[in-house]
Amino acid sequence: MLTYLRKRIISSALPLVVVVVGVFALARMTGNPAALYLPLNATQQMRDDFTARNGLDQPLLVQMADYFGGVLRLDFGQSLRTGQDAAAMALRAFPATLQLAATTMVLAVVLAVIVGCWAALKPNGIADRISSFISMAAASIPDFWLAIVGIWIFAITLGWVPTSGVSGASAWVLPIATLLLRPFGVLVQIVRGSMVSALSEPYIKLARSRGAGELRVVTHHALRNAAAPALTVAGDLTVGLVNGAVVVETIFGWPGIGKLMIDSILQRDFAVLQAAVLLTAVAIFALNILIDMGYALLDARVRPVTVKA
Amino acid sequence: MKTAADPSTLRRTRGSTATESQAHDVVLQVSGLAVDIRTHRGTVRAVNSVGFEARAGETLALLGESGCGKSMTAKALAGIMDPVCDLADGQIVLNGTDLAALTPKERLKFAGPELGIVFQDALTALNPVYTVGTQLGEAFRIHRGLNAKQARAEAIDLMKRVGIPEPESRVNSYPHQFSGGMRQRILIAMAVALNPRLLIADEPTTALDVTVQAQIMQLLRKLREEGQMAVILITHDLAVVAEEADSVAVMYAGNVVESGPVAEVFADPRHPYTKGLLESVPVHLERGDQLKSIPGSPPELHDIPSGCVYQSRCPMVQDICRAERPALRPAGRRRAENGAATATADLERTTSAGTNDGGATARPVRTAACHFSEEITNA
Amino acid sequence: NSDGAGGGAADTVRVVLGQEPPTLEACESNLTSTGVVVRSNVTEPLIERNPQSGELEPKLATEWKATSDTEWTLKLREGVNFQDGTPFNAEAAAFTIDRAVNSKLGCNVEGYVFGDADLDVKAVDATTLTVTTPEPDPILPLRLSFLEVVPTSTSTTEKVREPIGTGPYKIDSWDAGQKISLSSWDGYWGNKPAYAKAEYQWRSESSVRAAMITSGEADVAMGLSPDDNIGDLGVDYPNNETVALRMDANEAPLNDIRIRQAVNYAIDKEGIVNSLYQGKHQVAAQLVPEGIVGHNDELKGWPFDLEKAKSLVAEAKADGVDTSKQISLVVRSAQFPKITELAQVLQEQLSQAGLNVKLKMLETSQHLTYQVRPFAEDDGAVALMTQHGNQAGDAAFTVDQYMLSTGAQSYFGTPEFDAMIKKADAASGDDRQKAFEEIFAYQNDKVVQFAHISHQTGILGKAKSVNYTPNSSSGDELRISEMTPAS
Amino acid sequence: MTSSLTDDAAQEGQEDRQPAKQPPTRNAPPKDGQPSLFRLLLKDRFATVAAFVLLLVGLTALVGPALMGDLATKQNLLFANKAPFTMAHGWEYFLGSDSLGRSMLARLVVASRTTLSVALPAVAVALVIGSLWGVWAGYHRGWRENVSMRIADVIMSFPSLLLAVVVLYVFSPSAANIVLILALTRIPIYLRTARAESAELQSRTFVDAARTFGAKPNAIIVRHVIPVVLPTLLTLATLEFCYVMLAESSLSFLGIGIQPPDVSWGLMVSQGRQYLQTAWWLSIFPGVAIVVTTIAANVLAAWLRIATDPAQRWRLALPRKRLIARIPVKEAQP
Amino acid sequence: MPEPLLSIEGLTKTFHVAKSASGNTRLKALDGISLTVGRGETLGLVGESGCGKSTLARTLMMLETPDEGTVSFEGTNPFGLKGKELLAWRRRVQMVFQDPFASLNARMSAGDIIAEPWATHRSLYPSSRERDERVKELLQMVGLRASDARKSPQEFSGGQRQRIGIARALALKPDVIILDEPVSALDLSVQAQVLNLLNELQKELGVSYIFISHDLTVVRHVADRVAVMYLGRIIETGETEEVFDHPRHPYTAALMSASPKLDVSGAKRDRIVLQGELPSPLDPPSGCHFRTRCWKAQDICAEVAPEPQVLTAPDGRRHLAECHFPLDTIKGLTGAAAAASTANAL
Ligand SMILES: Nc1ncnc2c1ncn2[C@@H]1O[C@H](COP(=O)(O)OP(=O)(O)OP(=O)(O)O)[C@@H](O)[C@H]1O
Ligand SMILES: Nc1ncnc2c1ncn2[C@@H]1O[C@H](COP(=O)(O)OP(=O)(O)OP(=O)(O)O)[C@@H](O)[C@H]1O
Ligand SMILES: [Mg+2]
Ligand SMILES: [Mg+2]
Repeated sequence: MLTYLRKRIISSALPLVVVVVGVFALARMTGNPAALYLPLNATQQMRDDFTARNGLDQPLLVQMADYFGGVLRLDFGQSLRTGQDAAAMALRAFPATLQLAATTMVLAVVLAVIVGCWAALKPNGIADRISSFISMAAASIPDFWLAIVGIWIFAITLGWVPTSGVSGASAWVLPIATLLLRPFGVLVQIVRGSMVSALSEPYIKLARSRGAGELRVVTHHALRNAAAPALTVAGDLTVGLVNGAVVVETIFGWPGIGKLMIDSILQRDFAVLQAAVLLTAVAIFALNILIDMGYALLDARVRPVTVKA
Repeated sequence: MKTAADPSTLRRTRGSTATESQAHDVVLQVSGLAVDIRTHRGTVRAVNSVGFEARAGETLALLGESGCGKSMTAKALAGIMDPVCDLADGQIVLNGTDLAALTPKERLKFAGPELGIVFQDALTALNPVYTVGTQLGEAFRIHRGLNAKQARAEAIDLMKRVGIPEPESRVNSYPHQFSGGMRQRILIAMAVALNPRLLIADEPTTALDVTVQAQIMQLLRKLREEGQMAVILITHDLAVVAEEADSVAVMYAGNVVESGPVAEVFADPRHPYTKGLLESVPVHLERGDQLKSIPGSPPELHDIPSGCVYQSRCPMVQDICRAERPALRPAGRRRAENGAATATADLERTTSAGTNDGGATARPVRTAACHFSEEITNA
Repeated sequence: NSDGAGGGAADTVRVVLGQEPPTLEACESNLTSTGVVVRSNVTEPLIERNPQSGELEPKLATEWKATSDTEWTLKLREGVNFQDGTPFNAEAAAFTIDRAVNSKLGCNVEGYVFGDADLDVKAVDATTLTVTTPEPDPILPLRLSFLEVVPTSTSTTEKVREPIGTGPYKIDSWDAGQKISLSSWDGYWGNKPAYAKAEYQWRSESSVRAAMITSGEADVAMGLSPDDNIGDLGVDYPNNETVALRMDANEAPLNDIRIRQAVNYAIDKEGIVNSLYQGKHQVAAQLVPEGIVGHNDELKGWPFDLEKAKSLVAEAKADGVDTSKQISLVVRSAQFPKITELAQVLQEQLSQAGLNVKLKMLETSQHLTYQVRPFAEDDGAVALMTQHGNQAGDAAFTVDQYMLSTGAQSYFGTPEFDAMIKKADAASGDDRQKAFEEIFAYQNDKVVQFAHISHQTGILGKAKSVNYTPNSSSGDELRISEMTPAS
Repeated sequence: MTSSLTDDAAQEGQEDRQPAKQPPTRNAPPKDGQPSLFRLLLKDRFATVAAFVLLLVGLTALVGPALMGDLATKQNLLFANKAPFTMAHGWEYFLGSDSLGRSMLARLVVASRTTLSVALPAVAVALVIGSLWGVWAGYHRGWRENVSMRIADVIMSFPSLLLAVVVLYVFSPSAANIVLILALTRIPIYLRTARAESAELQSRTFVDAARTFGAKPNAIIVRHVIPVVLPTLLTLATLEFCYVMLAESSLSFLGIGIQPPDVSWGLMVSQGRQYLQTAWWLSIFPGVAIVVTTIAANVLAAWLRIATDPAQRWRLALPRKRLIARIPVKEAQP
Repeated sequence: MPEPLLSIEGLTKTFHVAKSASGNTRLKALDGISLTVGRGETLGLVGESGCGKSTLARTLMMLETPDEGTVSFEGTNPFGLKGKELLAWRRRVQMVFQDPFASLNARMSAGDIIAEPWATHRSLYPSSRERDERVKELLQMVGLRASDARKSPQEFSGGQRQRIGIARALALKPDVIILDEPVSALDLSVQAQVLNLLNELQKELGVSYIFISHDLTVVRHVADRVAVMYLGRIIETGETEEVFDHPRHPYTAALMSASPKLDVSGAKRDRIVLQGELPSPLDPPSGCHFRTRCWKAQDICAEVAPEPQVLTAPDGRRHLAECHFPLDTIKGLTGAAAAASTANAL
């Protein structure tokens, strides 16, 4: 397992570098940030000073070499906007997103498993139709729209939860509900699909022939087999969440990495952007490795040390 | 239904031949079994008024070509049919209880302790994500309420019983870590875990090599003798039937076309289909000789002809075959009246010494569903 | 409805902003998002401009006068301490000016109010300060009102995220991404403010900010939109911002003044103000609203006259101007409420007049390349929507940038016009007022670089529990000390 | 290369988790005369409705804008935010008017074209590139596969917003560029699926058979791999179509999507959100349009997935009644 | 013996797989295989699952590249060929696959499947009319109707599908057809049909077959010569009758004995039931691979791998076997079985 992990980490390193190089180059294509940071009536002199101060006058390759040199010394540069250490800003924002994404995914998975199994028990039955309708609708509602409607109904009209912010457990309700919707909708369909096929596998018949009841068949025999496709999709959805929680973070004032990223993009705050992207990419690669280990946990067949049949 | 497998026929058979004390021999009595499948072209009958009985300590072979309804019959017996299949008719009397009349929930109580089933495909019938120990122990957990540790101990015992070496360490292995033969042993172990009265083995060796097949058959024989189980062996391998079974029911297109003691049926088939099958085996032939094969293929389920099911391939087909479906009637001579046949039967029954006590009278009559069964000549 | 998380204790006023301040550095407090927290709360300037009257008032300096053409002398307040306990004196004031204006720090305020000019600052004694400008500068005191005073212990090599000032509040904590807390400082030289604490949060959606007021999670919300439907919890205030189209007269067809006039005629300002902004804005006739030195009361907005616009276009066309050439209407997304709607209205109305207008919605950074020199190369005429807020109260801050032919945000001008502006800049008193009034009239008459649309009105959300009357500078300088609990 | 095998096995684990396609067994569904797709469609009421909805949306996008003329752009500031469901102001205002007094109905119709002309090409481009690439990588395996998967990883963990901003900055914000971005960022989805399927297919016997004739890899890919992979990918594309519509509206929310005066459903929702409390119809109607289209596409995709899978097709063909019964409960024998 | 058309010499194929329990990653699927096939001859290849039969077939079809050894087809080694020559070679050697369901693309019609080889070998039947004609001929040749060309594989039964597979193999008019378990997926009655067909085709076209099967009854019926494989090695070869009647290798004997016989005469049969499993090909036993299951094994079997030796039967017929202790032909089966039971009892 350890050698496998090591191998995975090494093989992830190159893509990581590619991601950062790509971000680096792309970011610089968006133009000189001087205008954003200097007063509108700034003189050319001031612009040049700014550009030189931030090393933006160097050729791209030199800038990149500088940057990677810094990265090796764990110096990710400073934010143009706040003057803070870019890595520190990214690290500070990251947990918020991670908590949000993790809670959301856990809930989405749990709910999707329940609903998906319920639907799969009787394919094409009433429950199946209802749940597939709900899940499809859930997966196709624009999230920002839902967020605002949610605030309107639950925070303003009903006053059950705060509109936004991060204080207190009740503040999590709306952001999570908003984020939850799509993963939930997608996962229900995946779980249902793989449960239906798992339930038609011969080993399910075998379990029934041993006298296993319906509940046992579902929870003990089918679910674990159906889990792998759901895991794959859940992984992709989590990546989507980490990468795309911007909307929710923006609306609910959640100080996460998504918001940080979009702010740094719009503010051409390159160092922060790079740090945030790097961090996210590392997290995504780690997640992929975790998911692979999840497969191995679920199913002995995919454990790295086995003879390929 | 006027087939010989009707309850009335059976009752008559038993009443005339068996005393009260011999009745316990019959573990399973199936009569008039019919299974419908709903397809997009309407409902088709995959199994049609099938009847047979299985006796303790004996092996009944269900023989037939692919798709003739063998597995469907087995699944109907075990109560694990696909959702599109319905049990349309019939009785499945296992030790005096008609399983067909029970609700699915009630049936669960029988699955395991009374009736075990070994599946056709050992590769997929084991749950790939659990250790074999867990799966072997499950029956004990469900029916005996054992805890995980006890169940594991039972699993190890079972693995010993079916001859898996080093059960203590292999109990924690996963199905994919076993060879096909071992997996089949595990499946068998699972089926016999609770010492059921009836064991259904659906093509337990089809996917296996001959050397392994021989091992598995040996094991089945051993278990049958130990537990005095009734075994229903499903196969399409004539040779396996000849070597392993006491009696045979030959199925064609969802119907039983001939049944009786193996030796009699094989030595003197009373149905052209059985005869055709026997002749397509390449033995006693010079290399390069033309094999006698049955032309054509079995009818589709949705257009099984109204007359004899075998009419389209039968060399002796007559108008009556197209008009009227022959019932399963007693055919051939009773063994007791035929010295040669008795001799073969005795020889053939190499293993089940105890079952023949009741004498030849306890055995079912030979039956065949052919209008011209008496006219079949066997060289 | 007080179950809002964050527990609105009675002695805390909770403010919700549109964005998190990037920093609280005092020398960047001309940035709206920084200033709104820092100015007059944490730090204070030497001189302060009264947003209502436009007059300069003493703050840390008690009096000031020009001691020569280029030199100003300021008398400083005594008995004032910084929040770290060190005394405020001329040295600190000089330090502040040096740090902001003469250092390599690259302070935003330097560029914003002082340009390239370095100031010569001298602490004559503990309470006297002289400032010498390279050129005569009649509005130096006004410029100084942008400098927030910090103690000499403040770093001169790095910007400071959490400054120490002399203000009524000191920074308690800054929970990055979440909130900033201020608490009132006992050692404040002036009156103790009513609220012991202030808490700032930020939400970028104006509807969410409004919702926070409605649900009681915040007491004051900045920058609401008329459609946030906040009812009587919304308080209007003139926010000094003026919206206008700036036209590039270097490119056809805008290079013909008739076309630029046609643009002015084609825009239905009344309609826009009344329909889009529910009558809260005012039709504009110049770049600065009332209350700014130089505002010309006489000027009336261009009448909406589509026929006239059409005929001007036709006329120009007849004279060989290629009126079918595309004009890019460059707009910054989300710059102010309903800007997209406004942009679409403008596009539609200009098209009605017979012009070929293409709407270009851009994000800030891209928009800036059109807004300030050096201008983006665009192969065509550009009409840029600009929102200008003159926070200084003097038209010079507007005119130098927007109307000088070399102005940072000006496409073009004429030599006479430039001369007029130069003259006005150097004037003071009533002359100054007159000179600028003329400039605004002249632009509408002869230059027509701008099509003015409206003077905006800001909406501030305010919970019932707070007494506060916003003024034109509230958007940049939200004085917590002016707020009192209503009970 | 030894090392990569383990890696492969793991990869395999990751991507090939779709329930393994069973080789058609001898119990395969009845042969001959598969009912035609259309008849199957009619049999499923939900799928029929879905197909109808999609057809309607498609038609609207195709001919609607022409029918609406300039209604969608004609402003009337004095007639802003009029409530829907009244014919009092004429049919064109049946769905109300927007904040500039334009007909909601007309705008919805016009927006449908933009929405589709972003979503469809984006999906199509990603589908074609991703699928061909994935099929190629999966067929050849080895380094081609590894490199491709790493590239997919890179794209997946790349902030698509940055890409959007860059493209919009370097080029101009236009529907075409949004298509480009959405297509680029969604390529890995197809790439992975196509790779997994193709890697599995290339070991199938009929592919081996083709090799024994000496057929070239590309010929085999075209003849044997693509036709088999296509239904799966098309189903995926249908789902992606929904995703892309949502992504487009999210871009609009962040101000980097479709730009006025163009109008898409996503943009309408995004801009209407400010009026939620004063004029709900501005965002609800386009939202409903998105949801309905998406659900219809989903339903149809689910149906298509089954209908094109020979091993599952029977499910559709079944008479619906009594599907629920697993083991019929028999009446007690008299 | 007819003149050899195809001869194989020392063919070795190693697969690299994930680690086994013992840390081995090299799986020797073929371990020095030598064989010859004569023109018009049928060579039967038998052995347990996993012993390398299919690998041999695939290697011969160049679907795998061997590590060592040579293949010679009328004197040329196909592994050196490129381009046109390779295509020409491919035309002459064809294969019928084990699974009639998996080897036909379900999305093509029977006609297209049969015509598929010509898409590569265009010169064979350049015009589409010729191709259509030829497809019909082939269909008829394998006992299907010309009108079946338009049907898709799902519409055929297993036996019919296998016929399509055979027709496809015949499409290029090959000299050798490798049949990898062509009938094991088929029902008895259908199996007979296919065997008859193969037989007729051979008579008619004079092709050679390499017939892979684990059904000894079938092999006995079709093969002129048989080769018995065990863990990647050929352990016994010879003429069919000779090998079947006088197996010399204990494994062959066990195999013969284990296969069930349809014998209703009731003669009681002693059977050798081998104990233990086929060892993993990743970790084959040292010396003689079969020794772990062999009742005759002695110490030397673990140390030295037996060389093939020529054994002569009393009637003068000879065949090759790889065993240190070849069975005595005179004792025959019964003796072997008796020995086996004693061994098992120990
Ligand atoms: N779920 C199902 N849906 C539709 N038809 C089915 C289903 N299961 C089985 N059948 C059909 O029922 C018939 C009987 O099938 P069954 O599995 O009993 O055959 P079998 O005799 O066991 O064949 P084999 O030897 O191939 O196992 C076949 O024609 C098969 O196609
Ligand atoms: N591509 C491969 N990679 C790794 N191992 C392989 C590969 N192909 C075959 N093997 C291994 O080589 C050995 C021989 O396999 P082969 O398929 O030739 O056996 P076989 O005799 O044809 O068996 P069967 O009767 O089951 O078809 C087996 O152990 C198999 O696992
Ligand atoms: Mg079966
Ligand atoms: Mg094989």
